[in-house]
Amino acid sequence: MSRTRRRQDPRVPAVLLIPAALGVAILVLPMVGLVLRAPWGGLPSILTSDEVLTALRLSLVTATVSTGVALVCGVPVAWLLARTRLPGRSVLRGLVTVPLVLPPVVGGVALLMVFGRRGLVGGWLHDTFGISLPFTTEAVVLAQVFVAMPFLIVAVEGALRTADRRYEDVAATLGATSWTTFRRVTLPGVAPGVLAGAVLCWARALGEFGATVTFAGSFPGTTRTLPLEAYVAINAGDTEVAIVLSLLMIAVSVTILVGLRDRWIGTS
Amino acid sequence: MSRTRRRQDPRVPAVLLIPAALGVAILVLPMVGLVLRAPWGGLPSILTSDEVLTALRLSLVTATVSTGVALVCGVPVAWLLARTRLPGRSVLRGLVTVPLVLPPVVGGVALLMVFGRRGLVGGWLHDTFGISLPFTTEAVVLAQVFVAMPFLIVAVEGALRTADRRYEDVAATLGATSWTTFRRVTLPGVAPGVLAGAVLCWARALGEFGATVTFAGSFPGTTRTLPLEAYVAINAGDTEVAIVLSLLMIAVSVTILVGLRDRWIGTS
Amino acid sequence: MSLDADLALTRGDLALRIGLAVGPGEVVALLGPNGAGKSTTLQLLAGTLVPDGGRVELDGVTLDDAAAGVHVRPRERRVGMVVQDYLLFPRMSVLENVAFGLRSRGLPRDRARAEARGWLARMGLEGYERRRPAELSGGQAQRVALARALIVEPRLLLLDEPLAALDAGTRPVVRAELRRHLAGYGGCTLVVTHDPLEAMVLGDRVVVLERGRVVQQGPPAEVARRPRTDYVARLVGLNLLTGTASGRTAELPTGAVVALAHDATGPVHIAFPPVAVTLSLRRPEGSARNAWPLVIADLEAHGDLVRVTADGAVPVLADVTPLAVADLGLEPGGQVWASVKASEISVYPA
Amino acid sequence: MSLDADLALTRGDLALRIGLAVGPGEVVALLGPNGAGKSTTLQLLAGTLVPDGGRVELDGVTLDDAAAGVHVRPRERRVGMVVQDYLLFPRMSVLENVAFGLRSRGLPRDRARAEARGWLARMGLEGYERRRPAELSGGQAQRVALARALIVEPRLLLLDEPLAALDAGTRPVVRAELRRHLAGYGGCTLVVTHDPLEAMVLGDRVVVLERGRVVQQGPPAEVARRPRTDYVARLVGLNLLTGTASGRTAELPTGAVVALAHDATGPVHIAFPPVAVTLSLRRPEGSARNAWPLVIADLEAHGDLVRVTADGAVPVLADVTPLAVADLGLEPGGQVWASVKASEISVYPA
Amino acid sequence: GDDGDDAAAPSGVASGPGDDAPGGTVTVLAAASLTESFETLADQLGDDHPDLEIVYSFGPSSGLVEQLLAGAPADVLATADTTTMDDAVAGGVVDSAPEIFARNTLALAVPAGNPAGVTGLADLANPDLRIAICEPQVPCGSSAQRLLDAAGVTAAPDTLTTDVKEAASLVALGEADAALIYLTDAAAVGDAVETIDVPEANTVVNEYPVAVLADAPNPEGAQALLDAITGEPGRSILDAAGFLPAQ
Ligand SMILES: Nc1ncnc2c1ncn2[C@@H]1O[C@H](COP(=O)(O)OP(=O)(O)OP(=O)(O)O)[C@@H](O)[C@H]1O
Ligand SMILES: Nc1ncnc2c1ncn2[C@@H]1O[C@H](COP(=O)(O)OP(=O)(O)OP(=O)(O)O)[C@@H](O)[C@H]1O
Ligand SMILES: [Mg+2]
Ligand SMILES: [Mg+2]
Repeated sequence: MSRTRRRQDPRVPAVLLIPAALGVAILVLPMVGLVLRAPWGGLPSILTSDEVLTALRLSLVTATVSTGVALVCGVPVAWLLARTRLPGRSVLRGLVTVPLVLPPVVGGVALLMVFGRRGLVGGWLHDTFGISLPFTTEAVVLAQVFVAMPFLIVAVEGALRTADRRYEDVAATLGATSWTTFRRVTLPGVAPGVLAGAVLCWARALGEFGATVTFAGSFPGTTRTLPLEAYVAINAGDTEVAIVLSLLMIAVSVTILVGLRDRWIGTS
Repeated sequence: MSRTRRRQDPRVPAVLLIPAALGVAILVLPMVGLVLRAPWGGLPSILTSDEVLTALRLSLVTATVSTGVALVCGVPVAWLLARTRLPGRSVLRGLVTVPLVLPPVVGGVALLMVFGRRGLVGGWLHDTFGISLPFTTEAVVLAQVFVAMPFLIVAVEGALRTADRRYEDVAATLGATSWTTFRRVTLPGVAPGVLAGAVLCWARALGEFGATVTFAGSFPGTTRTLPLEAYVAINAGDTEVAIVLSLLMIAVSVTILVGLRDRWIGTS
Repeated sequence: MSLDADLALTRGDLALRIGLAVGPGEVVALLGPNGAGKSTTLQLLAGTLVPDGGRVELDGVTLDDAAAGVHVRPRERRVGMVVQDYLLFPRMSVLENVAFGLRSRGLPRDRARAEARGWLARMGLEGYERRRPAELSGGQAQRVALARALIVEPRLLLLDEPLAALDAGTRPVVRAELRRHLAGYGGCTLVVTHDPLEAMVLGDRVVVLERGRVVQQGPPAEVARRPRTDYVARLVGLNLLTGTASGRTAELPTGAVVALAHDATGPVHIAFPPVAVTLSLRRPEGSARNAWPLVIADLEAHGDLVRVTADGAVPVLADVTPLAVADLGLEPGGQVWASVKASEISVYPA
Repeated sequence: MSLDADLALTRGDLALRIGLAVGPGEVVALLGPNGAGKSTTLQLLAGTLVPDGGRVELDGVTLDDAAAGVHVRPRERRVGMVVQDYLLFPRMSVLENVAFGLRSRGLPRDRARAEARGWLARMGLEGYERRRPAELSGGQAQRVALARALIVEPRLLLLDEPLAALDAGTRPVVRAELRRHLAGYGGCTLVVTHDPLEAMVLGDRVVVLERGRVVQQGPPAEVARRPRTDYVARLVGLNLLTGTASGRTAELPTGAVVALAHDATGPVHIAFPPVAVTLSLRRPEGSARNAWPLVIADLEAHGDLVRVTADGAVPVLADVTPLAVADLGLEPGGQVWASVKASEISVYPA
Repeated sequence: GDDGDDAAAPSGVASGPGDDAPGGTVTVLAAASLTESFETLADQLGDDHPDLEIVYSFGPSSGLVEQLLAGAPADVLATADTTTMDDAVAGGVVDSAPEIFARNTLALAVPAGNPAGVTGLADLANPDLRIAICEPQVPCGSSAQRLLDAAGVTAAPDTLTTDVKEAASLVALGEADAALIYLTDAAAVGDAVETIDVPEANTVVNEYPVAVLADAPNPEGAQALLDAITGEPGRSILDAAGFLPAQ
């Protein structure tokens, strides 16, 4: 296949470059600080310890599962918000962003009050099926979904609003059900937005700490993800270990995100 | 002005409704839990106390300023990522999402190491201009920008990738500088994405806790925002107060977001 | 299958009020100036716009009834549509675009694709199956859009300038293909076009819209012979005047008088072709009983002739040879006499 | 100002290789079948595509030089462009769209708007200033796009089917406006069109592209009279055959022989209009020295005549009256003899 | 002093024009678990020293030390354990000897009504009960470990909380059947939890040190506050909150 060459614009407007440089500095400099502070000598032993590897595996698995759940549940919510006229839609839109403002620990308490053993839903689950969510890996996923799904929803809703709705009309005149239209026309049209949302969601889930620690607890192998491991280190006064763990999370997420996006979006 | 009526689609595909309902339940039920648990009797006195009002004002001001800073710095970064071919662009994109995965407390430590009085940049600022950032309201803003700007960047980049670039080509042939093109063609075209990003960013800044408490401390009036106030309440054994404060944050953010979006996006 | 529509919609400064009936198998060509409401009409019939008033019935089934609040959704209408800007699904291949409608109606993938392949071939697009819409030229995209709409054999086919972007070589081929398809097709068809030839070739009947109203309709030949508005007259290349006749003369609103070949009374339309107009520098003395002094507004070459636009009490278009232009020294602003034989003029009630 | 371009680009299965020179003030009409590369050529000249090879010089300034790696960015080219799908800025009003170019060149807002208002008026769009592009009909949008491109008085004006969506009434008006504008304009203009009349009216010269190459160019009348490809022949409504002449006859590749009125030798094009073709059921015995047995492929009414497409050793198009169709009982699949007088045939070297 | 401090520090400057009574602002970085007691203390101190304004910044002990190491302008540091205070000393931000002003002991907390019928430390070994214990690496966790060791119990925890407050919340919400938390936390949570007497509890104590900082902008005020913390009224306020007196 031949590629169409697009014009390459070497001169970038300075008015954009200056704030962009500032923005990048704000985001990247602190990381430089972490790197400088990291105890490079002790690195290998910390990174290869059993606890860290277990936590890493758990983090990757739960963040990925959470992103999957968020995609399945969140994209339809975004679609509802962008495309239908449910009464109270704008209030719903506001509610959906609530987990963003909720201090994570409060979020965890709120989850306990609903899904805990004595909670609204959890109590019923426990009495009827004997299922108890807190302190399980499922609880980690639930906490991550709670905290991270809003990112996905907001990003996808933004993309849906930017997309041209006339394509959906055309699909409808061709006899497509609203489900087919959604699946084959709407969704591919907002793929970059969904991808962006999924990235946000995954990263946020990977870094999730407050709600997890409160709702799911912190037990090695089942609920102790990397951020919890880092928090333990901080509380134990081991800032250096916390920094190493954070750098590990950063490395993992940057690697995966760079790899993924290059494959999905196309490099060059 | 007359409005063009669009078809109203009353039947929504069930395949979407079920996961959407699940998604909404996950996000909204915990809030219901909080509402049920809140000490409604003591509410007025808590909400009108000086500390709470001070913290509320501080929270609103800092979150808004942070969102402004993030817009000014973040939109150009998103543009760089989506529209140019900087070498190392995909690594930069990865780095930009780092604050998402970084446990906020570690983020605070990292900020201290760079902008603290003995930090890389902070030391220079202090020695040259006598400026010291940590523990000031500016530090709160910096911490919020660090934590919240990535949301804006990722959302805006997604929108830029969805947008049709041919409009920019047309603007260029009409003699527009890349700055004019950006300002008058690109930006209005991705307005919904920018708005979505700003909403995420503002909400995240409003709820920011970990990096703030570490980098800016928790001084009433200057750095103790609502989430910090909630933390203080939890530590004082006042979970109820913390819940009230969280509900206050929720109410504020839902009100503002619903109001804003209705004005910006247009209702119905 | 037949369509019976009575539509009312106010959109910006367009107040659309039209009644439209299309019989089974009938092809109606919808003509009209820009902004007349043609695309709006199609959108209303497709169901992507909701009328303010009136009703739409297809095949006895009510699709819209504003008073009763009935509005059948686009996908349940089985309506095929080609829109002015194609709207090919950007992330599907050409083949998938064409097969989309059949797949949506539940056909297995392979059969849908095979049929789509056939349609692409008929549109002269073999070998383009795997392209993305962004990789097509304008005319290619339009043909894909046409194939996508035709393949689903809808009950109502709505074509908005379906051939506008086709080249001179492809247009007759695709037009013939379209005509063949429409001839063996029992549904109702509405074709919007700006090309009078296309309207004549494809349409069993012509409906002319202006400012949201039907101003003329009938068989193509009838409409072409007896235009009732300036727009139609220009479309078919006739001069059109409106006046009040009594006996063998008609008076125009400007006071000018036109001699007629036959008796007529009351308000009339007066039509004559530009080639019937003779230009001269002095008042002509021949048998032409109509002669009016005019000022030349514009000259434009077309084909072997030059079209002269002249203004005065009786504004006319005249087609003359380049030789005549040179001989008479015609140029914008020049004075000239235009004469038309009464026998060249057709007169019919307004 | 003059344009001198030598372009090479491979894009999908299109291999574009064309040389193009446009003099100061000259208007070149670019014709060609769908997918010939017309829009691609304009995009290359506008700078939104980068050529693989060759160079572009405007007014002595090198805009592209593939060998030297030179590529001037679109905004520094001062090129005006109307694209096939308009691309009006969706969030600006019509007035802002038109004024955009002047504002970008630094004109104060009020002056830019005043001038934009004037252009909209000339395009027949007074009162539409505050509309959004989504609130325009197809033809209205196209006129806005045209005004947006013309207002900046670019050094090079690139118009891609600028009048395709206009109605029959507006098209001559806008075309005349465009012609007037181009006449008083020193820059170079390229107009892509599928309408032969438009090419004749607007173009000082016609360039025909096919499959990425220039296949014919020259003054409009010359191209119309002596088509060199099937596409051009169909465009101007002529039958075109290619053969080898020796003396008063020419032999076609199919073996058929055509009688000529004048001597000729070597490879020749043979052209004659469809109206010059007479159809009969038996071999004609009159003075027509060319008579070929054919099979009717298609009949299509246009205007007052019916166009008959007939296949055989010498495939021809014939225009006959509906009366003749009825008399001869013509229908697809029927056998028929076609005859053409040698004097109606023009022959020129291939 | 230093301009930077003025611009940056909410502590302001010492205002004392030669008075005996200390004045100005005293900035205190204190462990979060001291929130309630220290705020009460500030209120009471205001009566005796009207010129003295006390500003607290509460946070996790380790974070406070980080802040100091990064140059936070403060006068007093009070942490919840000696380890973090040692870090501050090692980092040079504290050059005086820290004083222990309070001690804390663990309590076996159960939800109000004790639904699981917990009777003593031995029940923590019951895998059927939902048990929350602090992570061994953090101060309350190492205390808990020592306590369990002393009692000869091998606990079967369901979660190892990183912060005592989490464990307290879990018990208060009834999600945990029993948890080892500090007495002060149990007291703070209030009616939602009950404590079960554990005889061995007094063998394991956790110490709270306080110190005036080396670069304190207001050393007199700092010393006044330190005196108040270590003496009266600090003693009675801390008592009320469940702290044990320093030895
Ligand atoms: N969304 C809208 N809001 C307001 N006015 C609109 C809107 N869409 C179209 N119009 C106006 O309605 C009128 C009819 O538009 P329509 O697209 O139906 O015209 P049309 O007959 O298809 O013209 P064309 O031949 O140019 O395609 C136009 O004047 C147009 O400006
Ligand atoms: N991005 C692309 N990738 C691959 N092939 C392309 C791409 N864009 C256009 N083409 C192909 O290049 C050829 C020329 O396209 P172009 O748009 O220049 O044609 P055109 O002469 O303008 O035709 P039309 O009259 O239909 O507008 C077509 O065959 C088209 O399919
Ligand atoms: Mg239209
Ligand atoms: Mg084209």
